[in-house]
Amino acid sequence: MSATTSTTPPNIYPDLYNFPPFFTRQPNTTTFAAQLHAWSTFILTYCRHHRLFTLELSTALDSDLFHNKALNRRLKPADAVEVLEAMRKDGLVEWVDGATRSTVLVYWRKPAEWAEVLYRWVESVGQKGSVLTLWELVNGEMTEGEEFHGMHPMVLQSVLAVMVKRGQAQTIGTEIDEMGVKFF
Amino acid sequence: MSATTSTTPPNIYPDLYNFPPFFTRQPNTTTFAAQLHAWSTFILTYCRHHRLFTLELSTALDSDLFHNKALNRRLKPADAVEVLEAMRKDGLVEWVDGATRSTVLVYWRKPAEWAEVLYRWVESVGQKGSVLTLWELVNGEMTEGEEFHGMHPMVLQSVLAVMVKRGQAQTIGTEIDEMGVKFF
Amino acid sequence: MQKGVGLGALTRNTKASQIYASHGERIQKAHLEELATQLNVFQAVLQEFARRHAKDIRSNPTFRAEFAQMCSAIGVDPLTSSSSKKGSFWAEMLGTSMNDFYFELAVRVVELCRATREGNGGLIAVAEVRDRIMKKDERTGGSSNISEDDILRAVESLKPLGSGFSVIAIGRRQMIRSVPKELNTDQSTVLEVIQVLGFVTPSMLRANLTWDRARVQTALEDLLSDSLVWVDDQADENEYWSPTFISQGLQP
Amino acid sequence: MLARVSLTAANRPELLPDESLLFVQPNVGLYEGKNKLPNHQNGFAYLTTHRAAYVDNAQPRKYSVAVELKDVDRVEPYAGFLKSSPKITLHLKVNATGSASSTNTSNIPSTPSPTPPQTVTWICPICSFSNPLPSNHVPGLSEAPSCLTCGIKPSPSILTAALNAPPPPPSSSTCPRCTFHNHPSLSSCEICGASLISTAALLETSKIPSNLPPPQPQPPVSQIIKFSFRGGGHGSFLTHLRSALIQRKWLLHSAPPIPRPPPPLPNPPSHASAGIAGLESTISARRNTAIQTLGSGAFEDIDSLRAHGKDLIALAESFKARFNSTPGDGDTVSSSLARSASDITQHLNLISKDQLPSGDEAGWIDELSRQVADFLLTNKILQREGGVMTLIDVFAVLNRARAGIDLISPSDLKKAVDRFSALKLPVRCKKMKSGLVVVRDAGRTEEVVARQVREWLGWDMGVTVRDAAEKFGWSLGVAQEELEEAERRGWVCREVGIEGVRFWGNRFLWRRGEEEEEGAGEG
Repeated sequence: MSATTSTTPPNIYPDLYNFPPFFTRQPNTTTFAAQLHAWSTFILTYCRHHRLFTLELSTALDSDLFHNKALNRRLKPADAVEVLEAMRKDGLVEWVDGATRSTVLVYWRKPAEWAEVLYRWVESVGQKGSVLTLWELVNGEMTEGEEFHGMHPMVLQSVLAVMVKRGQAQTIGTEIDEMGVKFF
Repeated sequence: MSATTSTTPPNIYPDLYNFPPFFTRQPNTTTFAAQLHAWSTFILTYCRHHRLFTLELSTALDSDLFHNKALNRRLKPADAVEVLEAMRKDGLVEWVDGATRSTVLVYWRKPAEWAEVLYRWVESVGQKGSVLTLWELVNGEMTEGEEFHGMHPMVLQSVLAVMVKRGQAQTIGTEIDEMGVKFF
Repeated sequence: MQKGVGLGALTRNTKASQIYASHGERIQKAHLEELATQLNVFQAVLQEFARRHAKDIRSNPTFRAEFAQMCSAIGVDPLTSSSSKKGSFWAEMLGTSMNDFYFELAVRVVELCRATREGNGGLIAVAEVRDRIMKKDERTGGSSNISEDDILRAVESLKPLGSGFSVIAIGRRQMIRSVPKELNTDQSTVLEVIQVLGFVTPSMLRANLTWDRARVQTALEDLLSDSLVWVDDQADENEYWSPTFISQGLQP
Repeated sequence: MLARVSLTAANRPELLPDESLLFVQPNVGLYEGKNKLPNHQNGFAYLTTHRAAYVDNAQPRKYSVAVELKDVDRVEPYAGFLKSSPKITLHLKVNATGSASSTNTSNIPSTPSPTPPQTVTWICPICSFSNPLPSNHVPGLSEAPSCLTCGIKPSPSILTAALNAPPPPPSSSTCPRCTFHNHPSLSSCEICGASLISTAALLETSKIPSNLPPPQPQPPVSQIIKFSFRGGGHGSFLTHLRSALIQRKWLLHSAPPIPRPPPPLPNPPSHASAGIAGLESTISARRNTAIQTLGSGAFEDIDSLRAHGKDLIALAESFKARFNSTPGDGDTVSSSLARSASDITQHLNLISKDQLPSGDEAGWIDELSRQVADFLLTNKILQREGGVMTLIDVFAVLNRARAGIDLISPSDLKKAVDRFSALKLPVRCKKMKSGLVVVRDAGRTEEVVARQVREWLGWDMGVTVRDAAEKFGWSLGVAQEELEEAERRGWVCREVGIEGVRFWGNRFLWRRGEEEEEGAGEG
């Protein structure tokens, strides 16, 4: 997924975005299934475009993701939670805190895919065998401009878990902010 | 049918009342026949319990007779008319006005049975040979507490017609509100 | 598609008729022979033309419609079997360009209807089907030029496969119905009213159609239950929108 | 030399990885040498790039055999004469017969034992020519072979006498190449030095006490397989066969086949395209006649043709209208138009109902029917769709798989699926009560499916069409149909609300315990 935005900004808003009933939870099960699918795709595209690894529900509800100012229509909080809950079941999002359900990690790209991107980067910069702290990995200058720069630590965790399973890396330490990782 | 209410109020709602398809006109003929029968029994039981001689369709459609609020399911107006029409063919109900079909007389007790109840009352209070106005008969204090108290005038008419045929009574006058009846 | 216009139908009628009134016969016969030869000539012309202009037939929608009409007028039904076993030049020639074109289009229409069925309840405007297929072609580099008539002909060609796809008119718009369930009259009337603004409210219906409250509610509930409309409850009165307006984008 | 053929679910030859089907021809019979092969007289001939196979109509599983094209030495067509139908004779290579017979033992079901064919000779009473008795001749069962020189069939007694006459002792081993009778103990021929080992090896087996008659020396005559075409089509079969023999695709076969899933069904040739060459020749021939008839106005572009076309359509329409309106159309008049009409359709060779060339169309539809069955079964498409698909979806999937070349028309597909039961294929096409036409596994009747739905619903579960589609793997259209089928049987009832339609176990007709035992499902 080339992160570079092409000349004309790709229209990330689906046709449905300008269709007022899109913001009302449809009573009919079949229609609701189509609505759910449309919202799920839209949320992923929106986050990918804005490179958002997490969505904080309350702010999102006012952002143009869930609120179409032109039509003066917004998705109700309860309905937004229902959409995100459905996406969680499909493994597309993850509640940061299952209880509060206030913020969600958005896997607009699967951890497995991220693992490949990361591994390709490690090879390209020859960091094999060296140890890096998680912080450095996603916020250090050397990863400036990389796609995974600014990745949310929890997302990074699940990505590294995949790499560990594949034997491409080994995490060191337990405290989340001092953890390091050694790539092979 | 003993009209006396037993200690716990009898459950007049059939178990089908909580079965959502009960409120949908069934396309399968055999199933629909069973559905019709169930509705017919329920309407008679409901009216008998509430001692309703007439059913005004529009109000009934919002009452718990045709609208199960818990299930948020209601019988469609057209389907209710179809049920009542079927009951009319079985002589269980009568449209007050065949054209508008807005209100229906409910014979939760056959006119013939009412005739016997009335006749037994006339004998018990020794009113044989005396003349009573129809109004007196169903609204006067003396018939307070009797089953037929508050009977709808049209229902009373058909009951008296049965008694005249049996030679148990003779109606006097023609205007419905000043009509009188002489019992033998 | 043999609507009885073609020669197949001609042969069937002729068997049933009796001897022609004598004085007109000679002229009739002459005229007839002249027509027969003309038909032969014309058929050869069509054949030669079809061979040389296969690409144009495929790309030019207006001519394709006329070509199909010409074929059916002289008894050639472009959509009949393209089994073309004995290598007859015509069926083969047509087989490769026209027939395949309509069958391929029919396949894409079937797939599109199936994909959008959940969102529109199996009722989609022919114009929308055309736009979506054309947009998809542009995206994949193709530059197909498809007319609404082609889409109708493609749906028509599905007839032998049993009920399922039919074309119905809602107001002036041709719609494709990909679900066997018919619409009742109230549903169609309401859908027609919706076409004006894209949505409708109960009060609008009561005003325009002078229906009572119960009838309006039943009609709208029927439409909802068949997933033919979406409801918007954030306006002051519930608005019922038709999905056909999704793809057209509502900004002025 | 005739190897058994493994068949797909729809009784069509299973193709090797890089083998592709070239031509299929119905009602064909097989001859081995001069004599008809019993049980191989009515079937389909399948010509592929590697083999010429015969699949019997009556019992495909038992009587389907094939000749490897690499064994074919030369091909000899015979155009047929009076009663005898046209044939194509395949002369198999001599050494091939040896190797062929040793590699895939010729296990024509009728031959009693797999030993190499030993020739018993019978002497024809009329011309006293000693004819070789075919190895698979079973006295009494197969008809008597006719004499090679005078063509008269001997009486069965002569044949039986020849069979049980004591075969001559192995006086000498004739050399397979120069037929010189060498001394039995020699290992190679004195004259041409050809190895006699194959016969020598046979000699050893003779030591094993077995009731087999002592083996005869290997005759040098080459094996002959004849395809007899009783339904025509031998012309195109021949051209395909010749081109296959030239291209020799089987040589690539020797390369180790890369293990990959069986290739999607090879795009079956439409019978018409007798090779690109064939197409070119018909087009050019056609072109000349067209130009001559056109004479002057050869139309160059669209508009002129359209102009001409318009008034001609009007002409045809008006004439037809007038034609119908005038009651007294003369027989002679109408018949001549009918004739010209039929000429045109004849010329255009379009299938119109009354002129259906019976043989070929049926053959094509049967073949298409088998292809569709194979397509749905081998690629597990039907299985993935829960065993039931709407015919419209079959049309879409089938033609999508053919990627736009030589698509199957809806009317052809309908004819093909209607042939499923007649061809005893494991799929069925059924028009449901609602009018929806579905294709489904043969075993899966409505009764079976409706019962499954009822058991799944049980007593107090309401399901939507989507739930059913997910549960049984059906498409939405099929799920709706199956639920409505169960409803028609009175086992299921429906709840309609703005949420949509939900189906429930039918409590109107069944009490809670009742539906377990098999109450009669009326409705």
